[in-house]
This record gives sequence, C-alpha cells and structure tokens, in this order.
Amino acid sequence: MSEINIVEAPPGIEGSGFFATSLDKVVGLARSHSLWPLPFATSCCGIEFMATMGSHYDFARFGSERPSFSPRQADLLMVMGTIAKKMAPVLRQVYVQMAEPRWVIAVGACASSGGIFDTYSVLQGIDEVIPVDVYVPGCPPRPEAIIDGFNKIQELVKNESLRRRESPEYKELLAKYGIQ
Amino acid sequence: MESLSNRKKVLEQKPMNFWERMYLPAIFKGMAITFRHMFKPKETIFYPEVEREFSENWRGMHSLKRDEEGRERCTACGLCALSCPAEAITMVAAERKKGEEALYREEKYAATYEINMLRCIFCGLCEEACPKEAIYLDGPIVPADYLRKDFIYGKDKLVEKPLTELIKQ
Amino acid sequence: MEKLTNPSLIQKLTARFADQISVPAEPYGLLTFETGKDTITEVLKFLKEDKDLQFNYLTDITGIHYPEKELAIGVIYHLHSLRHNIRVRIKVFLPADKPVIPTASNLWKGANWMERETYDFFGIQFEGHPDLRRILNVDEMTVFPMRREYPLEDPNRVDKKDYFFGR
Amino acid sequence: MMNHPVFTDNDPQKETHTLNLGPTHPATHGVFQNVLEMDGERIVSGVSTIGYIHRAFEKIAEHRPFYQITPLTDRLNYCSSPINNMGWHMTVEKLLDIQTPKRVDYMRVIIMELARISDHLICNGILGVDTGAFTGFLYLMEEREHIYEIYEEICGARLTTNIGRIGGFERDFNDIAFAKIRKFLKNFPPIMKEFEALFNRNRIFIERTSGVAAVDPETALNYSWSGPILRATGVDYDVRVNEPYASYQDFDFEIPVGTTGDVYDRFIVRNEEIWQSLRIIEQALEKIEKEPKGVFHAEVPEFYLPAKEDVYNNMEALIYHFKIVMGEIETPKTEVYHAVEGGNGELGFYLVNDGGRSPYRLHFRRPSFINYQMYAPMSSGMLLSDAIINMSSLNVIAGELDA
Amino acid sequence: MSQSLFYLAAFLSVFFSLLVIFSKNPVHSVLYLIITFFTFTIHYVLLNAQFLAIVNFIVYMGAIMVLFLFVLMLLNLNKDTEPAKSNLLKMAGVVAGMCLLVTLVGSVKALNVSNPVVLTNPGLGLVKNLGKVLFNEFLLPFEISSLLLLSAMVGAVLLAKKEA
Amino acid sequence: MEIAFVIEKFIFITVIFALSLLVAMYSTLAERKIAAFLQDRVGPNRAGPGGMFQPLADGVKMFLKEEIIPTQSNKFLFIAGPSLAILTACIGSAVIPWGQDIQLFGRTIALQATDINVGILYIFGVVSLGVYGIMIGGWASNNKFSLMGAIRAASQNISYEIPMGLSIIALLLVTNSLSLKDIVEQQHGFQWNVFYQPLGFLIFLVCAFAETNRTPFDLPECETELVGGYHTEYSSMKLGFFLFAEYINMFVSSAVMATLYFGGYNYPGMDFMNSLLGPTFGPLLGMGVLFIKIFAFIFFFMWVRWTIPRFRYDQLMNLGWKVLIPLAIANIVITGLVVAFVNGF
Repeated sequence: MSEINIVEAPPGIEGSGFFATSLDKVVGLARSHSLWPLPFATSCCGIEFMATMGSHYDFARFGSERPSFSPRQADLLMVMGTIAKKMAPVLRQVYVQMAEPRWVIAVGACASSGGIFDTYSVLQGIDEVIPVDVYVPGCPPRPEAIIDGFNKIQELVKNESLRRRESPEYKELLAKYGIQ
Repeated sequence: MESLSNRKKVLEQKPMNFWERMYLPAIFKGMAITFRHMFKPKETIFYPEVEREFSENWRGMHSLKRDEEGRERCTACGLCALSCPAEAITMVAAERKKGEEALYREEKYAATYEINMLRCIFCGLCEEACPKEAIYLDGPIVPADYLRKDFIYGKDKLVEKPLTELIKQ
Repeated sequence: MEKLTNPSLIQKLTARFADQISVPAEPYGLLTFETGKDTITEVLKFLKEDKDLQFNYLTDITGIHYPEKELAIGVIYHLHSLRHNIRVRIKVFLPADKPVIPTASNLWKGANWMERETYDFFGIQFEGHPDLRRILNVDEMTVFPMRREYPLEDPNRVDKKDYFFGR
Repeated sequence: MMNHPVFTDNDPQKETHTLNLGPTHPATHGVFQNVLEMDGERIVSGVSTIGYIHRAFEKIAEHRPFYQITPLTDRLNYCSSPINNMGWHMTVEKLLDIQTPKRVDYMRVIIMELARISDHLICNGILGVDTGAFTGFLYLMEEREHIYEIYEEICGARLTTNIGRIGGFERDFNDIAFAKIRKFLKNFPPIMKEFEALFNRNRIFIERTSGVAAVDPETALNYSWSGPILRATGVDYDVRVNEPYASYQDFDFEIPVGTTGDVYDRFIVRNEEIWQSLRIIEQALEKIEKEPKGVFHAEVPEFYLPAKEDVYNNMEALIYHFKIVMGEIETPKTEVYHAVEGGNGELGFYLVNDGGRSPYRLHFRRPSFINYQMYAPMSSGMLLSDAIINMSSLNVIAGELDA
Repeated sequence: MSQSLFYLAAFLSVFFSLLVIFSKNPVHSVLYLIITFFTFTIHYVLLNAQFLAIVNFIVYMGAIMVLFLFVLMLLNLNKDTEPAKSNLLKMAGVVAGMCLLVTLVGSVKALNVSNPVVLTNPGLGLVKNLGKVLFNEFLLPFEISSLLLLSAMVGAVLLAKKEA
Repeated sequence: MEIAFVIEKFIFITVIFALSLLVAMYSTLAERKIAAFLQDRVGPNRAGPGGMFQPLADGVKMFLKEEIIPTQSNKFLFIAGPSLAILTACIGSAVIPWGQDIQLFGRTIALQATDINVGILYIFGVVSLGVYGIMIGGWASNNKFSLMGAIRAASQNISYEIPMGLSIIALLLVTNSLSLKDIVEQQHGFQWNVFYQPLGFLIFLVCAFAETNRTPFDLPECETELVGGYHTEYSSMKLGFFLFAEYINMFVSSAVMATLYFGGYNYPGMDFMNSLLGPTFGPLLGMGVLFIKIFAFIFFFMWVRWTIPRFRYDQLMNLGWKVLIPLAIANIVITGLVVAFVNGF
C-alpha cells in the first residue's frame, strides 16, 4: 500500500505550528478529491464505466464513488457513449442544471467525436452542445484510460482558481454555447 | 405449451418455507457472505501506480514499425485507411528520393501519416490490412487530453523510435 | 402431427391462394414468396391461424428500397412456425410514391414497433396502425433516411473539412 | 429541438400526475424515456420513447464492406458483443457457403457462451442493484472482469471485441487463453453460488420480484418475445437448439424455462442459463482436445486474409490480401437470414446482397427492440418500483434497442 | 427566570397563532401551527407537567401535524383551484366572527381579579403521579375512552376496506 | 442555578455536539470504506493517509458549490427543510447518558446534558420530528421525485413510530422508569435489557433502520427509483445537511439502542475497573465502552445496507402494520404477564 500516491500537502510555508497556503490551492485540492460524477452513460462506455466502478479499478479510491444521478449534486459530467441528435437537448439541459463548479469529460470516441458513427443521426462530438474539459479516446476506453482522463480532470480542478467561474473568458465560453 | 426442443428444464418457484418467511435467516446468511469478503484479498489494482499486465495481443496505441535496419516499413499503400471503419487514418504518399534508402524501406513512403485518436475505435483492422507489417496496435493506452486537436497523432508520435535511440535508452 | 416441409407448405399456399402469390424460391432453405398488398393480410392470417401451419411467431418486419424498380419499396415479413420449426419469408412490393400496406399489428401486437421502425426508415404507411409515428429518429425529420437517395452522413457537418479530422 | 412529449399537470381536475422517467433516470440506463401517468405510486399508463442513441447502423452497413461491419455489430448488444460478431460472421459464411472446421465451431461456442455469461451477469447484477443490493453486483463484476481478460487474450479488446473473422478466428487461442478459461471455470462457480445465496431465497428479493410483471406465453409470443424472458414464460424456444449453428447440436445442455414469466422467473432462468453455459464450455474444451491442433479458420483463401508472411512472399496471397481488404470479393446475389441466440433473444441478420462491395441491405432483428415494446403496456397497473425492476429484468440494451 | 420565560413563550404563542391565521400559504400556516404547539410544550414544561409536555410534543407535533402537512402537500393549492366562495358563506363567516367577538368581550368584562393558583402538589404532572391517578381514580373513563378509540380505529379500517 | 453549572453544561453540550458532528463526518468515510471492504475494494485512499481527509474534502467542496434554488420552488421552505433536518437530528443526543458521574477539577459532573424523567419519550418525540425536514424539503423542491420521496418518508416514519413506541412500552414494563439514566443504571453488572427483551430489541432495531431511512428502508431517497428522492433538487451544503442529518440520526439511534438494550456505558467487570482507575478515568472508560457499542451499531447499519435489497413501498407498510405492530403488542402482553407473574400479581 505504500506506493500509493497520497495527496501531497499543498505547498505553503511550513513551520512549527504554522502552515499557510493560498485558499485556492486548498479548495482545489479538496474539490479534486471529491468529484462526484454524473454518469451520463448511454452505451458501451457505460459498461466500461461499470468496470471502473467495480472492484478491480475501484473509482472510489479517488473519492468519486458516489454517482449523483441528480445533476444538482454532481461536479463532473461524464458523458459516456453515443449522443444522438435526439439526445443532444437532454444533455444540454443536464449540463445547465448542474451547479457550478462543473466539469465535463467526454469518454470514448462517440462522445468525443462521433467515432465510427459518422451518420445523419449522431452528434459529432458533444462539444457541439456543451464545453468539454477532457477527452478520453478509445472505443470504449479501458478503465485505465477512464481513470487517466479522470486524473487529468483532477489536475485541472486542482489548478483552477476560485474565481475562474466569474471570469469573462468563462462567461464567453458558455455564451458560445448559448448557455445563460 | 408443448416442448419445442425436448431439452426443457422447468424451474419451479418454490414457496417459501417458514424460515424463509422470517426474513432474518436469509439476511444473516447474506451478511455472513459479505462479511467473509471483508477478509478476502482485495481485487483492486492501484491503477496509476500499478498497471495490470496486458495480454500480448492487446490493442493499444498504434505504432508504425521500422524494419531490422531501422527503415520505416510503411509504403503508403492506403489499405489501412481503406479498411478503417471510422475513417480515422489519413496519409500523404511521397516518392523516396535518392539518399533516403536508409530511412524508408520501399520506394514510396508516407510523408504524413495521421490518425485521429478520437475517431479510432481500436478494432485492429488496419493492423490486419497492412501488407507490410508496418502498423501494429501494440502501444500503451492512448492518454486523455484537454483539446480535441491534440488527438491527431502524426508521425512524430506514431513512428517507432529508431533502434539506435532505443539502445541509448 | 407430421413435420411441415417447404414443398408441403408451397402446396398448401398455392391451394389456398393460387396465383395471388408469386413463384416461391428457397434461398438457403428459407421459403420466400411474394404477394400483393391486397392479399397480404389474408396470407398472414392464413399462415398464422391455419391448424397445420401455425406460423404464430412474427420474427421480423422490415423494408427495402430498390430505386430503379417500378415497385420500388418492399416490405419483408419473416414468420416462424415454432411448432414445425420452419421459417417463411414474404415480400410485398409497393410503388415509391404511395407506399401503403395494411398493418399486421392486429394479428401480432409485436408488429407495432416493427412497422413504426419501417415507417420511420422507408416511409411506408401501414394502414390501420394504431400509432404510426417516427420511433428512432427525431420527429422533425422530413426524409426517410433508409431510402437509397439519402446520404449516410449529415450534409451539414462542418468538421469534416476541419484540420483536426484527419481525412 | 425539444423532442420530449409534452407533459403538464396544469389541469386542476386531473386525478393523476405525469412522471417523466428518463432519459437520464438512473434506472433507465441513460436512454429510455417513459412518460408515465401516475396515480400516486401506481402507474396508470405509459408511453415509451426510444431512439435516444439511434446511430443508423443499417445505413452505415450499406456503405461498408463485409468485414468492416463486424465492429458495428460489436456495438449492438455491447454486453455480449462476441455473439453478435459470430452471428455476423456466420451469416456471411452462410451466404458464401463456407464450412468451418469443428475446432473453429467449438472455439466459437466457448466465446459465445462466455459472452452469454457476461451478458446475464450484468443483467442479474443490475437487477440486484435496482432492488437496492449493490454488493452482489460487484462480486459478479469481478468475475466479468476475468471474462474480459479472456477476450483480451484472444482478440486484444475487452468489450467491443471485433473477435474473429469471416471463416474463423484471426489467431489461434494461445495457452494463456486456455489457462484463463480453465481458471475461470474453476473460480466462477463459487462466486455464482454466493450471488445466488444472496438473492435466491431472500424473502425481500422474492417478494420484490415474484409475481411482478408476470406474462403468459401467448402474450409473449404475440409480442414476438425471445430469449430468456420468453423462456421464463415457459416456452422453450432457443435458437441454439431449434436451428443449431456452430455445432451446437454436439453439446448436451438443457433449456431452463420458468413457469410464470415474472421477474423472479427471469432471474432464475438467467442464473440457470449461466450454469448451462458453463457446462457447454466444459464440453467444448473437452471436444477441442480431440480436434487437430492449430486449426483456427476455414481454408477459404478468397475470403480469409492470408498470413502476413504469405503476403510478403507469395504473389497470390498478396492479391487475395488486397482483394479482401478492398472488399472486392465475389459474393452471390441473393438474400440470407441467419439467427443466433443472443444474450437477449433471437438476434437475426437479414442480408440482401447484390454482389457489391457492401451489403445491399442489412437488417438486424434486434431482440431488445422487439422485447422492449411490451414495456409500456405491461407497466400499467404496476407500482413504480415494480416497473423499474421490470425494466432491468428485460435487460434492454440501448445499443441494440436503437440500433 | 421562569416568569420571563413564561412571558417569552406566551408572546411567541400568540405571535405564531396570529401568523397561522394571517399567512396566505396554507403550508406556512401549518408550520406556524407546529411552532405554536411547540410553545405550548414549553408552557407545560414550565408548569412541571413533563409528561403532558412530551405527549403534546409527540402526538400533536410528531403525528397529527405531520398528517395535516401530508394532506396539504397533496392538495393542489393555487389560485385556480380555490373554490368560489358564495356571498352567503361570507355573510355566515362575518356573523360567526361577530358572535365570537361579543362572547369574548362579555367574558372579559365579567372577569374579576382572581388569586394566583398555587399548586398543592408540584409533582402532580410527573409521570408516576399521573399514572397512579389515571389507573386508580380515573380507570373507568380511561378504559371507556380507550374503547372509544378502538372502535374508531375499527371503523376506519372498515371504511378503508369498503373502498378497496 | 450557579454560574459554574451553566458553564459546565454549556461545555458539555458543545463537546457532545462537536462529537456527534465528528462521528457523523467520519461515518461518511466509514460508510465508504466499509462498503469497499465488503466489496473486495479499498475505498477512498487518495485524500490523506487511507482517505482520512475525504470528509474534509467533501465538506469543502460542498460549502463552495453553487447554491441552486429552483425558481419554481418555495424559497423559504426550501431552505427550512435541510435546516430542520439537521436541527432535529442534533437535539436527540441531549438526554443520552454518556457515562457515570465523573470527578473532574474537584467537581462531580454528570455526563448527560439533562436527566429528564421522560427521557425515552423525549427521544421518541425528537425522532418523530425528524420527518419534517424531509417532508418540507421534498415538497418545497417542486419536483415530483422529491414529492414522492417526501410522501414515502412521511408515511414510513409515522408507521414505524408505532411499533417503535410499542416495543419501548414493553421495555418500560421491565425497567419501571422513563429516565434513561435509571435504565442504564439498572443494567449494571451485565443485566442488559436485550436479554430480557430480545424481541423488543429486534423490533426496535428494525424501526431504527426505518426511522433513519437506511436500506432496506431507504425508500425516500431510493436512488434507482426516485433519483435522489427528497433531496433530488438540493445542491451544495443544503444537500450536505440532509446527508449529514442521516448520519447523525444513525449515531443517535445507535446510542439509544446501546443505552436502552445494551447497558449503555456498563460493561462486565465495571466495578473492578472503576476501583482500579478511580473516579476520573473509570467513567471515561465507561464512555469509551459506550462509544465502542455505538460504533458497532453503526457498522451494523452499514453492513446491512450493503448486503440486502430494499423493500417495496407496500411491502414496507405491510411489514410495519401487519407484522411489527402485532408482534410488538404480543411482546407487551407477554412481558406484562411475565412481570406480573414474577412480582406475584
């Protein structure tokens, strides 16, 4: 068990009984270890997500085993599987209903780019309707790849400033997708 | 209905006996089972630190192979692109010039060779289609990334490192 | 009851419907024949309810489109007699501009969605169907995508030319 | 853009209320929408909407050469993709009149039965989750992981396997694969027994499932049901026995059928099928021993890709190689229907061929699609909880449902 | 100490009971009513009637008001569904209110300054004493009321059965 | 009332309050860890050694998450719901005797916030209030899943209060007191009530599961049916309050069960240990024993949750009304007869 990467304490000024660090770092650290996913699983990748939740890969290690099916309570929207054009408005609505801060991970070829389904009925990548933070390639990605993508999200969360969500860039990004 | 196959095995629903009606014995039995699992060795693989051993047939990231002399094997025949159900492969062929014999094995080679890893479904058909044994899906898992454009893997990421560099490492 | 075979089935069918069904063929042992849209209900009913046939299992309904033919749209039924373990395929061809055929959903409830799917893909109108709406595609869709003239890919896509779709 | 049926409760005189179950409800596995009229907890009527992951498989199939359709079939019923793969291969083999050697058949049987086990494991596990017991599901997932390891050893992928080729397999099973299969046969039964002990005679579970959504055989046949849910009603229709493919006639196994067709029957039928599948795999392993070693494909050079060394050294092989990859094989102009017993029922492939590079028309008879249409009619009068476990017991796989 | 507590509780009781009447949202009304009952509980405690206090707490707050709330939540209460009140009904309401007012004024007028009540036995409200009183002196009324409740319960069950 | 007494009580209540919050906080971690261990997994292990800081991470995240109050909801009640839930969960611990009187700084301090002589009834009343938070929250969300969750919660809690109360009545026949302190003292020397009231304990246990909305009675939040049940619309710390309230409830009901049936802070050989350790550390050891019992119960709660399926709504009602209530009444009658027999009429 010794080789597990336990979170390192955020860099700060360490002294006897004195430990200071910027709030952003601590909050980012906390958030990154408590990302509750909303599994928006529509097809094959959802089955691999089950494997990720299962005992072999144990998503719980990252503090994310509580899937929140209610978008209000979720921090991370994991879009897994093909999103057809019929589904796109639903996906968007779920994203809009999520409480800030929220992150999106597109798992698998279908969600990221449409994959082999280059057809009239399939959305060619969910980034057409909602902003995506991390893409995970693979069809479906192995649990290792999903965890890898999740770790990338954790990195993102750790380094995000508390105020990013109020920044004009972020608002512009959302406006680009016509959200709020 | 009469039997269609003569191999019928009828599973009757047994009515519950007294103990089963009491709820508790079954619950305690179940709890005993779960409790036993507490002391079983854990199945979990600590992924980012420990990796499970993959089978040698496993299909991961593509790599464009070199032959024994370190020359690229690909001849840009386009069969892999043709066989790709996701249409994820593109390439531009070029004629080998004089003096490049040490670089490319055949007279034609792929000047650019791009795979869109987001489109790719890792089905292995390109590997099978290649007549030159130039492409294999024997790499690690393709890492996740932040931007869509970063998933176009060109020759810089796909081609195997030359033997000399491998030896250096 | 003796086992039903293809020849005896043909015999029974021709005895009942005579020239209303076309010459049957047997690709890979599966009896296939054509009939018209006026007789199809009766054929299905006969096959289902005749005591010796008992084609009580509707395996599938689907459509096909031959744009170059006069009767361009086809409806294909697969029936299965579980008792005799024999299948039969029935085809009905319809004109492309007015593909209308009576529904089978009053014989088999299972035909309901199969016919909706066929309608969705080919635009075949099933007369008497309780709820003929699109099933898989979005309701706003105006075309019937499985007809041959419609492309597979969405023509409105932008990213196909995009530099990061390496094609 | 909104496709949801309109549902409102504004009529003050209305006694019922409308509940929109799905498409993102946890129990609908993401993609089914059911607009239910509820009277308190009881469902009065319902309307199912599907097509939320419609991917136009049949249209794609018309544009792809035969061998490229295998990855598509993977994504039909992704819980048991090998069965779909094999079904497709066998359809094309039927079309091309290819006879596969017995050893290939037995290898296919092993793979297909493993796929059936993993399919039933997911279904029964999810049924457990939907009744509130999560742990049994995870125990089964551990074992499913071992099935995936076997796949990985054979084809290199875990879920969407793309396993096999027209005419056989892409490579022989290696020793590790056989060892893993044997290990699985040894380790899996105790876990399965544990799972059954957790559920089978637990009164809470029996009460939740027994008598729920009971279906009589006539209705089931009228709705064209097939697979375990049809067998749960008492009809022993199984394609493996009625129209044996891949030498299933050589195997000794039983078809478990239920008596009432309720959720509990479906559960025990699936469990029993898992045991029967294990029996089949054991027999297949024995039979493979007796067959000549190293045979893993039929001798059909026109359709089966030559070995890589041959491509390099043999001109004829190279030509075949190019022809096959370009999809320019000669095929008869005819039509063929082939059915296999998929995880959920009769999975049929109806292929109309005009001799071209790709099928003229390929239609999948998708059991989930056909089984699911009874869901809304049968849920009226049920409690919400019953409707949910009924849905999981139907084992509707979205990929197969929407194609 | 206890006097000031009494005044506080009394004020709260009156305040919240007024809110019960004046709040427009019926669910709010019920919630205020619950708080009012809670202040009654405080009064009981101040009177050293612990058993009564806790029973008030359990029965009124914990059970009856839950049912009230339960019913109110299931009613579709908004402007559209409000039943039209006829003028006759309004008139009847006014008359009844007047009558109540008259009675109250009359009783207040008749009020004399009375001596403060002194408890002869401060432990009267405790469980032990209450139990003794209940099961010795008032056994018959107690049993009769329990029979009454039982018959009410049986009746309720029968009524529910009839419909099913 | 002397000022030192007030200070003493104030400190004691603060400590108990903080303790129950701490226990609830780490119960969330324990739940995840125990679930993991029962399922051959390891559970959270990244946030701090063995996942020690996982609850902190969750807490920080929840505090800083955006608060969404649905436009269609009733704002006041929407906020009142979780507040009430956590309030009622917290006040339950007031009457539980945590230990014997302790000698500290030359004072004798009672390890109990208050010893009212209707302690059991008080607990009972507080428990019955617990449903308000859920009901109000679920209703105010203006979401059908929430409303159904709220309705389920209300009817479930009211139904199971009755057998709970009846099982306590049988206990009272044995103990002859409503004061928790008395009940605990009576169990001194391994005279635990569970030996006299096994059936009563079983009924109480089942009802405790139902009152805390734990599996197999977790119908109000029932993830696979109602998404999140009454808390579907809640985000951020308001959701945290609901989840927290559940764990505090679990803690309090474990404490009550330990107190009523398992001798509270009593343990075999207590007198000997007390004489050995003196009046300061002896009671502390007793308190530790009580906490061990509480943790055992909490583990039991979790163990059951991760093992068995949940009931259906009507089956739950059947169990409550048709099985538990008759059983509880029979228990009262039998207990009454035995008590009367032993006391010689």
